[in-house]
Order: sequence, then structure tokens, then C-alpha cells
Amino acid sequence: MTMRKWVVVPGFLALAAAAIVLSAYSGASTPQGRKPQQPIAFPHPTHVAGLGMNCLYCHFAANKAPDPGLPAVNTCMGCHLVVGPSRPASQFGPARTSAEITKLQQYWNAKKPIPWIRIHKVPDYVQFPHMRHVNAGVSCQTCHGEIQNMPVVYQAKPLSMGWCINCHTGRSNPPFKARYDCSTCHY
Amino acid sequence: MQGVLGIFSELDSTVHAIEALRKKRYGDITVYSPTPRHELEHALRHRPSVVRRFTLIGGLLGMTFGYWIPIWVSDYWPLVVGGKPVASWVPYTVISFELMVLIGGLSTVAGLFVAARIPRITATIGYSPLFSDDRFGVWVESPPEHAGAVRDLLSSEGAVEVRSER
Amino acid sequence: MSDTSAPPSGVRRREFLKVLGATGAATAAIGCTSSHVEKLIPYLVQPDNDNTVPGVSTYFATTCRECAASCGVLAEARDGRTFKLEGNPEHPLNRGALCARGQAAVQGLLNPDRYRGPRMRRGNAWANITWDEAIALLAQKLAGVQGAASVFLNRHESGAFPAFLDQWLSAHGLAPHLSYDPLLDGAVVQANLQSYGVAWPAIDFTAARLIVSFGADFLETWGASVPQQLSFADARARGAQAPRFVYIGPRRSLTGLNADTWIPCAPGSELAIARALVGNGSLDDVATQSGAPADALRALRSELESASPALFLSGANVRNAFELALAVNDLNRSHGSVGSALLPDRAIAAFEGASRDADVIDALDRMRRGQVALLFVRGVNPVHTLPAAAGVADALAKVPFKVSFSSYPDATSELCDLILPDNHPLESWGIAQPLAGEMSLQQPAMRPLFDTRATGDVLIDVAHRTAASSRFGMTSYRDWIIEQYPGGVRAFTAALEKGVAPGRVAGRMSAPRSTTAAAAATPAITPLAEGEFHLVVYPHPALGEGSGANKPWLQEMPDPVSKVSWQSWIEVHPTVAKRLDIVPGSVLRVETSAGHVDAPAFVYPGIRPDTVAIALGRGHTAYGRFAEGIGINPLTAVPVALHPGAGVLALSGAHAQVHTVDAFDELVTTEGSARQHDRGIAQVVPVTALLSREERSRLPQTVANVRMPQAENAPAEGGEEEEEYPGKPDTDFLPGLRSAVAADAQGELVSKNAKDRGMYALDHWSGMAKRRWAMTIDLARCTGCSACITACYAENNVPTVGAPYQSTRTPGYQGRPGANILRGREMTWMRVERYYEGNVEDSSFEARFVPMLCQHCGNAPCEPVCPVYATYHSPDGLNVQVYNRCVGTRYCSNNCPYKVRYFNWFGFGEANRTQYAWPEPLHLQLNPDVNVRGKGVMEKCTFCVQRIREAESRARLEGREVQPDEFTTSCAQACPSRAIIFGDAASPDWTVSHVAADERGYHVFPELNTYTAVVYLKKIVHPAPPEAPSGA
Amino acid sequence: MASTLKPVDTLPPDLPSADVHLPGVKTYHQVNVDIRSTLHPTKAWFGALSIAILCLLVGITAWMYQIYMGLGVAGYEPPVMWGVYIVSFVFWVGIGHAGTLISAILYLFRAGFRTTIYRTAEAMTVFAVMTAGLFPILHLGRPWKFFWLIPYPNWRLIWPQFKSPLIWDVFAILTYLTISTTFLFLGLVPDIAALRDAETHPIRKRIYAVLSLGWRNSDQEWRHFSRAYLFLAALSTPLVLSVHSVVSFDFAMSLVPGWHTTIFAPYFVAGAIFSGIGMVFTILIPLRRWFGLKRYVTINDLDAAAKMCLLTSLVVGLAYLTEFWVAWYSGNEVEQSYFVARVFGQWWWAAWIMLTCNVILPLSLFVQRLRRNTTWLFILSLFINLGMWYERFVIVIPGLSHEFEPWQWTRYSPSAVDWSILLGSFGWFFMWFLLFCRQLPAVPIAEIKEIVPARLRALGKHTEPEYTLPELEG
Repeated sequence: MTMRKWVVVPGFLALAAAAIVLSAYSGASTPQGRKPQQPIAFPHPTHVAGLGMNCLYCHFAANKAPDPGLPAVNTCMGCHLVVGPSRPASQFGPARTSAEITKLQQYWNAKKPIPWIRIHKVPDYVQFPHMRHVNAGVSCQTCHGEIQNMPVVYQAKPLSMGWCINCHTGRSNPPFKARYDCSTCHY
Repeated sequence: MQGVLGIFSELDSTVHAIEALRKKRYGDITVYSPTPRHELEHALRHRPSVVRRFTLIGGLLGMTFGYWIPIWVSDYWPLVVGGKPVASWVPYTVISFELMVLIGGLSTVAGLFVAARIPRITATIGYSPLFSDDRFGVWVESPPEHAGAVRDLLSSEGAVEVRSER
Repeated sequence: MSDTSAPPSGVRRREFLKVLGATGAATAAIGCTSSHVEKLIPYLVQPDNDNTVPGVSTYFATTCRECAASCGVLAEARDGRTFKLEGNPEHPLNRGALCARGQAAVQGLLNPDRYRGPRMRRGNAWANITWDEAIALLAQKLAGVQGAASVFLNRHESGAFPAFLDQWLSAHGLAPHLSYDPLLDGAVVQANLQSYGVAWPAIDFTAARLIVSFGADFLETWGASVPQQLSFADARARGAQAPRFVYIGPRRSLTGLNADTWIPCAPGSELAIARALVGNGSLDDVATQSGAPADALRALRSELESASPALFLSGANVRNAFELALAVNDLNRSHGSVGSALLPDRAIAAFEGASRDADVIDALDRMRRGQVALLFVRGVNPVHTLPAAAGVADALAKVPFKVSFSSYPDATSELCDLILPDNHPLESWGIAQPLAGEMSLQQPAMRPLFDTRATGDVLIDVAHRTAASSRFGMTSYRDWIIEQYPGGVRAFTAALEKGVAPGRVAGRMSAPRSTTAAAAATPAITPLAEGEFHLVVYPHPALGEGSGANKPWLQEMPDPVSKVSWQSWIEVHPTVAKRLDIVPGSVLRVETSAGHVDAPAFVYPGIRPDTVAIALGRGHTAYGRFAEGIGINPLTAVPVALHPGAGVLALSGAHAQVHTVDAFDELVTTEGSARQHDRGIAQVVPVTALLSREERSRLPQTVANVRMPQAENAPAEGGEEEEEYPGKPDTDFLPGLRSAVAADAQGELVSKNAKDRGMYALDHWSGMAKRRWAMTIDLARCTGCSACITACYAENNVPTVGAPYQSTRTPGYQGRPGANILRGREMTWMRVERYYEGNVEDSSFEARFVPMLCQHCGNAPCEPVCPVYATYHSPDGLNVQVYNRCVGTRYCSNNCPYKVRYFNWFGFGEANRTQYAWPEPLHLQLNPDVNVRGKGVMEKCTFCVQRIREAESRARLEGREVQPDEFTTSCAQACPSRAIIFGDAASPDWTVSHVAADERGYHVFPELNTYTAVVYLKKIVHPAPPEAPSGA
Repeated sequence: MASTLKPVDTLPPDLPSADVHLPGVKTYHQVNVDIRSTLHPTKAWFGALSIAILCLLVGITAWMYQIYMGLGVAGYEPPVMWGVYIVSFVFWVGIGHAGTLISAILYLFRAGFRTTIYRTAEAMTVFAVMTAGLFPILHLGRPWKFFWLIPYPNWRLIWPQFKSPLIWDVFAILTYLTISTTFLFLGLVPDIAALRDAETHPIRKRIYAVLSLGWRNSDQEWRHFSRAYLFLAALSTPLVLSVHSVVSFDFAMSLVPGWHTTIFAPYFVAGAIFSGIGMVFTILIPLRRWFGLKRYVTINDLDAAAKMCLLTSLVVGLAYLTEFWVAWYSGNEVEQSYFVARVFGQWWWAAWIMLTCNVILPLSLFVQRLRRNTTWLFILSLFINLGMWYERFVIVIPGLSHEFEPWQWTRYSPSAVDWSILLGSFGWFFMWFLLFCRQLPAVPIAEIKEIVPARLRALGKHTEPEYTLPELEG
């Protein structure tokens, strides 16, 4: 009765192949974990965990506008005019000169904006108003991950529709109350 | 397993051979024919096939599934279209019907495979390619001591060829 | 304004060009779009004013300069780009409304064919130069030119700039400039100056009992159209108190179609009729010589005896226009409309100070005689807007050095030697003087897009290099106007908030010519020879005299009368069509003494059989990709006819031969059938059947509900009685409107076994199901002007599809302007349908305009047929279209009885495609809050859901509920006749819920049980009063 | 058993009786020989195949172009949002129906003439449905998203909308494809076994062995087989009726004038069978000539099929009339103005093509001489195919172009892309059929033997009769 296997096995293979193709094709693979090289290796831990700066200090609009606001170069220079590249020994490490701050100053002197590489992005047909989420008590970490501990920022969450809906329908922990009507995000 | 194979060229002699063998009870009989002939079926007096049960169960399963999926899906994320009830059984009857036919049909085939023991790869002993052409065959599963008697019976019934196989 | 040295961070994320189409492609290829490497460019220096919160719009109050009227606008800008214009509610002139041309100013600002910097002619080629070179060159050319040896031809505008210009010219010893406005009705201005001493008295239609217009198209380009429309609509919506409107002219323009009675008369015979109405001249003689029906004239005269005040307007652009205007002024005086309906003391100052056509013609003669050494042209295109017979091009050829300040290459600037591209008005400072006592301020809403400079600044820089430097100490034109501004810089900056301020800015030093023009003897109407036609030439309602032609919105907007776009046409009467044996689209040749034009015929019942009419505005030889080679310019066939006294150019009235040409040029029209086949789409109610609401309430209910006598407004197949008058107080169509989903009103919504009814439950915390967004459209107000269409294009990133370059792949019509529209692929989410009623063979036919948009049905037929939930009903009553879910089966469109769903046939929204609708920098106009749809996706009106959600977010941010009438849709906001009202019909606090209950309210196709969210209010028709026995 | 005992030779050729259906076929062996002799590629066959593939390539090219450019390159003219593709979809689904009807329904009715033609019809069904299934995908605005119509668990947590007739289509078509394929294959199994046993070439033998599932013609196999076959037929019978009803729901469930009518389900099913039989003639008549199967597919069988064709044609004609009557009787002016426009409007010619080909010409089948004239049947069948395509055209396009909103009334003219893709669909269909008919028996072997009298001892000593047969009519 080997014949049975002969008939059945290709069938299973075909099904499996179809399933794989379909899932990949339907965009099931999200860029979760993307970790691109940034022009300046900005250390969030140093600023947030170390200096205890508030996210809103740089991303100033996150609580009042759809877009979180990207810090202008002069925002950085506000401190880094004083805090130069050469670093004395401190709780952050031994004395050294920070190549990154040098780069920052180069950009500033060249009057060039810093070409950051975008990591967190919902598709363009999704309207994501930051202020609605921030004011509803959704922490930055909920979507961006433990960013204060990320030496190099990467995409911690899938940012897929199912993932959004999970919160919006209150299945998250802690549960949130939110609309899950399509026209809340898609128009 | 061993037995005697008689190859016939006429239908009626095959029928007569079967009748005779059934009287003698030498052992299980398998009859080969190029096409299903009711004469043979009458002679063999089989019980009704089990395939119908597969069909029934498959059909019922399909029908249930065909109602369950759309209703569950609609209520899973309630969206109103055209001011109609989110989950309404009427339109879902179509889905249900189609799935009944689909699963019912497939399980019928499954039933055939199980009941008729196909697919099988080896043309087991006691088979001749002529059976798909124009010859009829009678395979009698019989112990050696009966072999002789069976051969005589078959040839006397008009088998064009009789051979023992093991 | 932001630092544009860094591309605004918003732009890339928001022009979702590839969204849908390419997401498909991308997902097919790599699984997810966001794997693309995308840069985030921050500002270098954060603008310290909090104007630029990312993702939040800034509004700059400024002034529209598309026509001389200078309405106030709010320019919506985000991340340093201006992408939308809306009327300024504070502005006394337009009170928040804005016409199509005004809204399209944005496309002028972001036009891909703008001059990118100064250039000069070297031989036959253009050479780009720097501003320093340019200014030095101009300064050097100025030396040695004196007085009348230079001509400065400036587009007529009110306010500070003319004064500045004259000052500058005189400082250089040059003659004052010519303020040329091809759209301004010079004859009326001259007559008004003579009769009232003001150029243009404000008009209050509400005060009139009868309106008689002698070819004055006050809803289109005649005068200040927006305020006139506002007032006209207010008047017409007054039901029983509304004035009747009689239109006298050879052709029914949009204004004429809005009239209750049309008296067709031969062009030029209006004067005779006007005089006969005063009493001199027997009506029958006039009737015979003017071809107007005598009984209609008699009826009018008898009606005049009772109707007072009666408002008369003249706008016929014929040889005796000036005398006509004077006669009309007399009529107004005798019928008591002066001071009531016609308000000289509230004059519209914007039209003051315009030069007469004669002055321009005279200047051309001097050029031709070689007496002009230096010519400045700014904002006008005389080569295109003056009759070819005037020989503008030859005259220009005689001028050794010609300077153009034009922002776009056009027929005139192509002939000039030095191009100093002016900033777009939205990039400039300025002060306009719309009303005598009101200044309208103009401030930049955006940094200059290209290397252009405001003419004022250029002239000042020039002055710094010449002897006149002493008189121009200031560094910029802005400083100059602040010097002029009463109250100085502080008052000025304070006023910028509102954009308008009381007061008057110093006008021109040299007043225009003395206004006592002698009324010439009436030229008798020369009778037509055999086979001759009168030629009527009129400005296109949207393109005007042609300045609008390079704006795709205006090209695509179907002409309100002919519904033709991207094309010129010749209007002929059906009987003529029969006689010539032609069909719509057959090419005709119109030939006059001056020349001839060929264009396809549009068979139009609203024109006299002995007249043909052609619109101005198209036929540009050079005006960018959206205008060149599209249509024809009738002025090539118009002889120069200058009024001896008033010096006004008459474009209409020439005699023309009409031949058929053996060619067919299919009309690019959006019109299917012009008759509504008794289907009750556009319904009317005779004014006699209207009772004011209080009268109604006093009646016992039974009487109140008595069925109104109605012309034929019963829906074709509306079986039940109820369907025939949905306006009655206890009408049963409102439940569908009062609740988000009709089924909700009918009880069950979600199946019993559902765990929760989700957001459709009325008690859901979000309260969405408590709302029902709805709209009312008052057909008594709607004039069909189509401003709403443009507003929708602007707000919702609706692509224009008619440009020639978009037609390369359209089967059957490759490369032809408007090919996609010929194939019915226009994308407009909102259309204005124009239906004829009555007998189109004679002049008594009636036209009805119906703005048709997604009706957001409570029982939407489109929803249940979509296999993927791409369209469904939101709890707050919207019929939502989810673009990114749509797979494009187009079943929804098949099932939509209103046919308001539009499919994206090509990649109109995909930057890498030939059909792309927003070639750089036009893409900066895209509304960041709205998706740009890719190919293969169905789209439709969303009730501006982005505005709804934005208002909800704002309310949430400020911890409050959305206030009644807090926001409205783009079309409602723009509508110059306030016909559209949007809001939450489920809440009594919103205006819309009351208007929807009006007795004139009705649904389209109620018999289909769709429970639409759009309630139309029946048009009010004013039948002529029974003729008084005294008449005749 | 008595019937089988009557001697064959006593009957004159080509006169059918309840006992002898195929006078030209004397023995079982002859059946094997004759039918196996059809299974070898010939030059003509290669020629036909390459033409089919050429057409297919044209279609594929056109589709690629359309996917890249967008649907705008097709002839759509809104609000005519459905065009040639949907027309062809319904056309091909309809073609499919005759196969299942003949193989399933006639099987239940024990119609004699069914045996010889059902295999061809059945194969035609499968390939026609394979063709039809392409069009709904092909006419999508975003075909690469077609799988959103299939319910599968996904990361968006969103599912298809099961109230949409299009989703019903998905289920109906897929079910129909699966079941008819199974049905076809099941019938093939004993025949493949026969081929296997007669095959000498080792590789072919192996392939046949696998395909025949090790079939041994044993009594156990036969009896389960015939039960299963019966049940499948019993399931297919309502299926075939349901499928085209569901297809008709695509139209009947909408409110487009001319679509929104309750007559559509029976009307479409009748039309489907009618067109299907037409296609059967188109395929079978040349086949029996080229494959020398005249002894098997006898003129009597064609005659019987022609009678069915006539019947369905009359039903369709009645449906046409009923539509008009309903429109008039309903008093619905929108409906009425549409039906006036249908016959006298811009598409009067299409309507008249439809009426001529589907109602008038088939009336000729009342004449027996024409029924038994294969040439006429073939010509008629071509007209029927044309007419049925135009029937769907007349249903789809005028309805959409003449809807509620007069302002949106419009025209429609298919583009080159439309026609190329339609051509491609024919290429696709015939490619499959040609591949089939030279590899597998287009006439059943085992089942033919059911209607060929078995050799009986009663006829005396066995002498293999060498069959030299009279040339048959037709």
C-alpha cells in the first residue's frame, strides 16, 4: 500500500506551498525588528534613561498633533553647544571624545539637516494621530518598544493591522477603549 | 494466499461458473469483468455499498460548516452593510449549500477509496490484463487440496484458461 | 512659513502617491511597503512661532487676486506649503464663500509651467539671467525713455499697487500706467460713473421684487460674482417674497438659465427694449426689430407696473452697451431700485480706476507708429485677450524693448525681451480695496516657490539704481505699503490676523479719464443678410478671458451651461442644427469680416436661432501644458468695434457666416440625457404652493398636510402617496435620516446571537451611533455655478484626467484633450446635473441644476454587494469607502442608483505614470489628510470624513464635544449661494436637522428605499403673473 | 438477463433498439482497439494545439499590459463598469453546464445516448470552468489582491463579506470545478486501467498505473465504484442548477433595471445548458469525424442531443418573452424604458443577433433531416455560441448604460485588449481540450462496453469475428 503515500504526499506539499506563498504574499511578514544604521548613532538610553529627559522635550508635538514632531537640529545644539564632543569620565563611562557629537556639530556648521532613516511607519493609507493615543494614556513604549533602553533604535512591534486592532478592540493588557470602525484610521 | 484463476471469454459461462462455485463453497470468489454487468452482480449477491454513509455524513458536515463560518465571521467584527442584519442566515444558505456539495462529494470519493481499497499499486496475484479488454475472470481463493477440483469445475464451465497462482 | 531650505518633513509622508496601486505591487514583491528606505528630514531651525505644529494646518488671511473683485481668502498651509484656499468668513465681500476661479488660484501658485526665474531674449533663444543682471539691464533701459515713450500695461487691480506704480513711473518721468481688465464691463462702469459717480454700486437682490437683466451675467463674470451670488441666492430662497427674474438677451447664459423668464432678443436690440419699457417706442415695433416675442415684452411691462422696486442690470457686450447701461440706470431710477436694491453709497471700489479699452487700443496705435520705446506688461495677456484684428502682436513687434512681469509663459510674454517673473499673489504682500471703506490685506502664505520676485520689490530695486532712488528709500514693497497703511506697522500686523480692516488706502494719483462720455446716437441694429448669424462672444464662467486656462481644475470643470470641458464649442439652436443637418460635435466654421474659427457645434436650446455663441478663454498658443492647443479663441473672428463715446470694446454683435466643415470633433461632455424622464431627480414647487412655516403652523394639521399642487415632481415610479411629498411634517422618511443606519430605525441591527452590537449600539461609549451625518441641498439657492466641484477637487485630492498628456493610453481617443472624459472616466466626486424641462424648441424651457454626490444611504445598495467590506456603513451614518481594502470589482458602482462612485482607471495618483495628475510642483497641493488613490480602486464622496475626524480629534484634545455647526464639508464651505448645509441630522442643535425637515425637502429615488442622507429642497419656480388687462 | 441473450448479427446496422445501441460495435475487444487507436498525436493535432497556444499567448500579453497600465486600457465607459470580461465569464460558465447535465442528470435518467458523448462533455465542462474562473480575477482593478475574496485567517482580522453574490460565486465556481474534475477523473479510472493493461511502453505504463490508482476491475471495485458514481451524479445535479443560479444572482441581486428580476435563475440555467450543448456539437462533430468514432458517437446520439438543444432553446425563448412581459406588466417605467432601449436603443443589433441565433435558427431542429445532418448541426452550433455570448452582452451592457440616472446614460465599446483577452480564453480552453483528447479516451471504454452486448456461449464456438463494417451515415 505504498501507493497511498505517493498520492497523498504531493497533495500535502502543494497545500503547504500554497499556504506559505499566500501568507507571505498577503503581507504577513512585517518589518518587525528592522534596525537600520542611522547617520548619527543617537543613544536614547543616555538621554532618556541617563539624563531622564522627557520624550516630549524633543518630540514636542506628540501630545498635541498627529505627528510627534522630529527635533530640529537646533534643538540638539541647544544642549550640545555646551556639551561638546570631549567627555570627562562620568557615570556614563570613562573620558572620551564622542564622534557622534562631532558629526552633529558638523551637520550644524554645514547648516544641513540630519537625514535620519525612518523606522516606524504605518502604511500611507493609515491615519495615525499621535495625540489621540498619547492623551488616551497609551505610553510611547506600547508602540515603539522599550526605546529608552535601545542603544540603536529598532522596530519592536509589528505595527500590523491585526496588532492595532488588538488594542482597539480592548483585547490588550492593559485594555484600552478605542473605536475599531474602519473609517477611524482609513480615509 | 493462493488460489485458482479461471479466464472466461463469455459472460454467460462466467455467470454459470460463479453459480456453481457458490454452491461448492471452495472459498472466497473475486470476479473480474471489463465492465460492470448486473448479471454478475446478481450472481454474487453483494450487500449494499458503505459509500453512501460517507456521502451523508460529509454532506451534513459541509452544510453545518457553511452556516457556521459566515455567521461567526460576521459577528466577529460587526459591520453593517446595506442596513441588513450583520449575520443573516438567508444569504448564507448559498454558502452552506455549496459546501454541502463540495464536502459531500469529496467524502464520497474518500468512501470509495476506503471501501474499494484503492489506490493500490501492485496488481496482486490472480489478475490478467485481459480483464480490462474482453475477458472475464473468476479467482477462487482455495487451499491446495481443493485446487484440482476448482480447476476441473472452471474448465468444465468453459474457461478458456485456468491456472493456479500463489 | 517654514524654512524651505529643508524639504518640509511632512511632504513625503503625505503625498501618498503610490499608496494603493504600488502597495499592491510592493506587497507582491517584498511583503510590505515600509521596507523602503525612507528619510526623515528635520528642520534645521525649529520655527519658533507655534504655527508649525507638524500635521496641523496654519491659515493665512489674504486676498484673492484672480479677478479684480478681490475677495478675502484663508490660505491653508502646512509644513510650509499652501494647498487650499477657503473664503474668509470675516470678509465683507464674500463672507466665507469662494468661486471656482478663486479656489484654483492654488493651481496657479503651484503651476508646473511657471517661470522659474528671470530670463532675457538673446537672439531667438531665452537665456536665464540673475536678478542683479535683470535689474541692472532694466535700469539702463529706463535711462533716456521719457513720458509717453513708455507704456506700462498692468492688470487692473484695486488698492495700493496702482498708486505705487504711478508713483514709480512718475519718479522716472514716465506716463501713468494703463490698468487693463478684459473682464470688466467698461460700458457699465462708464455709465455708472456718469449716473452715480461710482464705478459699481453694490447690488442687494433681496430688496428687489423683480430682476430684469439685459445680458448681465452676474452669476458668472459680470461684476463681483461671489457677493452677487450670495445676495441673489438669499433673495431667491425667500419663497413667496422672492423676486421674479427676467433675462433678456440672445443667449441663455448660466445666469439666464437661472431666470424664470427668458426673452430672447437679437444682440444690440436690448437698448430698444429698455427704451420701450420706459415708454418711448411701441413694444410691437421693438418686438419686430429685436425678434423678441411681443407678448413676453407686454407681459413684462405690465408686470413692471406692479413690481417695485424692480432692479435692472445691463451687461450686453454690444456696440450700444454704453447707451444701454445709461437707459438701464434711468429704469432703475424710475422703478425705485436706486438706494434700495442698487446701493451707490456702498460701492464696490475694486472696479474703480480701470482704464478704458480705448486707451489700450490707442497705446497699441502709438506702438504701431513706433512712438513707444519701452513696454511693460504685468498680469495681462493682450495678445490673447484683444481681438486679433487689433494687431497686438504687430504693435509689440514695433517696440524695441518689452518687459514682461508675467508668472507664466503666455502669448504676450513670449514676444517680450525681458521676463521678470512676478511672485504669485499668494506669495506677495499687498493691499486691496474691495469696498470703499474696507481694505483687504494680502500676505504671503508661502515662501516663493521659484526664483521669482514681487514686481514691487523689483521696481524698488530698479529705482535704487536710478535717479529716483531718493524717492524710494524703503528696501521692499512691503515697507512701502506699511508706510501707506493708516496706522502704520502695528495696525498693519494687527489687521493681518483678520485680513480685512476698515479704511481706505491712497489710490492712484492720476484719476482715469473724465467720465462724461457722450452717449453716441444709437446705432440702428443692422439687419442680418440671408444666411447670416449674430456672433455672441462671452467670457467662460471658469476660465474667464483665458487667465484660468492653465489650471486643470478649471479646464476639467464642465462649463455650467454646455457641460463641455477641455474644449471649445459653438452654440447653435436645434432648428439651425436641423437646417445645417449637423449633430453635436460636427465642426462648424464661423466666418466674419475679421476672420474665422472652427469648432464643434453644441446644439443648445438656450440661444436664438439667428445667433451663434462662442466662449472666450481657450485657444492659447502658449500658456503651459494645460492650456496649449486646447480649444479656439473666438477673438480671431471678432472685429474691433470701439464705442466712440465711452471707448468700450464690443465683442458681441458682429455678423457671421456659418458653414459646416467636413469634420467631427466629439464633444467632451459629461452630459448623458438632458431630460430627467420624470424621474423626480430635480423637483420644483411653484411659489404659489408655498406657505411660510408660521402660516402653515397656524393651519389645522389636516389642512397642513393637504397635498401640494405640483408640476410633475412626483417620482416616476413612487407608488405610495407618501413618496410624492416627503416634505410633510410627520413624513416617514426622516427615521432613515435620524439614525445612522436605516435598519437601526427599523429595529434589528446585529444578529441576536452576536455577543455585542459593537459600535452600532446606541449606548456604545463612543456615541458614534448617536450621530447621522447628513446634508441638505437647496435647489432654490443653487445656481449651478459648480464652485462646489472645484472645492471637492481641492479638498479630496481628486485627480483631473483630461489633460492631453493623460490620454495616451485611453482606447479610441489617444492623446486627445479630455479623452478620459469622453470615455466617462472623469473622477469628480460631485457633479452638477443640468436638466431641461418643458419644450426646448421655444424659449420657455426651464433648466434645473442638481448637485449630485454620494447620498450616503442608510440602506446603501452598494454595500452588500462588496465582497471584501471595502464599502460599509459606519456607525455615524457614513457610507465609507476603504480604498486600501478595495479590490476593484466595481460591483458597488453597478448597484448605485445615483451613479456617484468613480473608479481609478489609470494611475492618476501615481507619480511614476504618464497619467499622473499632479506633475511637480503641483503635487504640493495634495491635501495631507486625504489618501491619494492609486489605480484599480473605487472612490467617492466621503462627506469630507477627514474633516469629521479632525473635528472629533480637536474636540477630544480640548476635552469637549463637537459643537453644532463647528465644521462643514469643503463644498458647503465654498458654495457661493449657500445652497449646501452639512451636519448631524440626528441632533436638533445642528442647522441641517431643521432644514432637512423643510416642507420642500425630498429624497432622490425614495422608492428604492435607500434612506439617503442627502435631502434636496425643491427648487421654487415663479410663474409669470397673469397679465394685467391694461397690458397691450 | 434475457435481453443479453439475443444474437447481435440479426439486427441491420445503425438501427437502434433498446438492446443494441451501437450496431457498429460487435465486441469488447473492438472497443479497446478502436478507442486506443485515437490516442496518438498527429500533425494536424500539433497544428491545432500550436494555434490554441498562440491565441493564449496573445491573451496573456494583453492581460499583462492591462495589469501594468490599469483597467483603463479596456473599453469600459462608466457607468458601464462590467464589460466583455463578465460577459465572457457568464458565457464560459454556461458552456460548462451541458457537461455536467449530460454526465450527471442524464445518468440519473438512464438516458442511453448519454454514454457515448458524456466523456467529451465532461472534459469540456472542466476546461470551460477553468476558463470562466479566470475572468472574475482578470476584471479586478487590483487582480493581485484576488485572494482577499477567499476566507482565510489573516493578520488583518478581517474576512470576506459573505452577503455579496461575488463571494457566493467564489464558492459556487470552486465547488463546481472540484466536483466536476473529480467526476471526470473517477469515470476515467477504469479506462486508464484498460490503457495500462494494453500499454507496452514501460514509462507510459507506469504513468497509467499511477493514474489508474491500481484499478483491477474486480467486482468489489465495480460495485463501490458504481455507488460512488451514482452519489456524485446525485450531488452534481443540484450543483449544476445552483451554480448558474448563483451566477445569475450577480445580476438579480442588484437593482439595475433589466438585472433585478426573479426569472434569472431558471433563465440562466436553461441558457447555460443550451449554450453548453451548442459547444458539445462544436467539439464532438469534428472529433467523431477525425477520430473515426462514428460507430460510437452515432447519429442517433446527436439526434437526441439536438432534441435537448431544441428544448432548451424554446425555454430560453420563453424567458426572453417573459422578461418583456414582466417589464410591461410591472408598470415600472425605469424597467420599461430599459427594455425599449434594449431592442430599439443603441444595442438593437446585439439584441437581434441574440434572438436570431438563440430562438429563430434552432427552430430548424424540428426537422429530423436537419437534426441528423451533422454539417448543419455544426454550423448551427457556431451560431448558438455566438448568440449566447451576445445574450450575456445584451444582459450586462445595456442594463448598466441605461440606468436610473439619465444624466449618466452612456455608451460602451470594447477595446483591442478586451478582444485579445477573449481570444486568449478560447486559446486556453482549446489548449486543454486538445491535450486531453489525445492523451485520454474522449469516449469511455468501460461504459461503452455496458451497451455493447457481451459475447455469449449461446452463440456457439468462439471465432473472433473480423469486423469489416458498413460506412455509417453522417
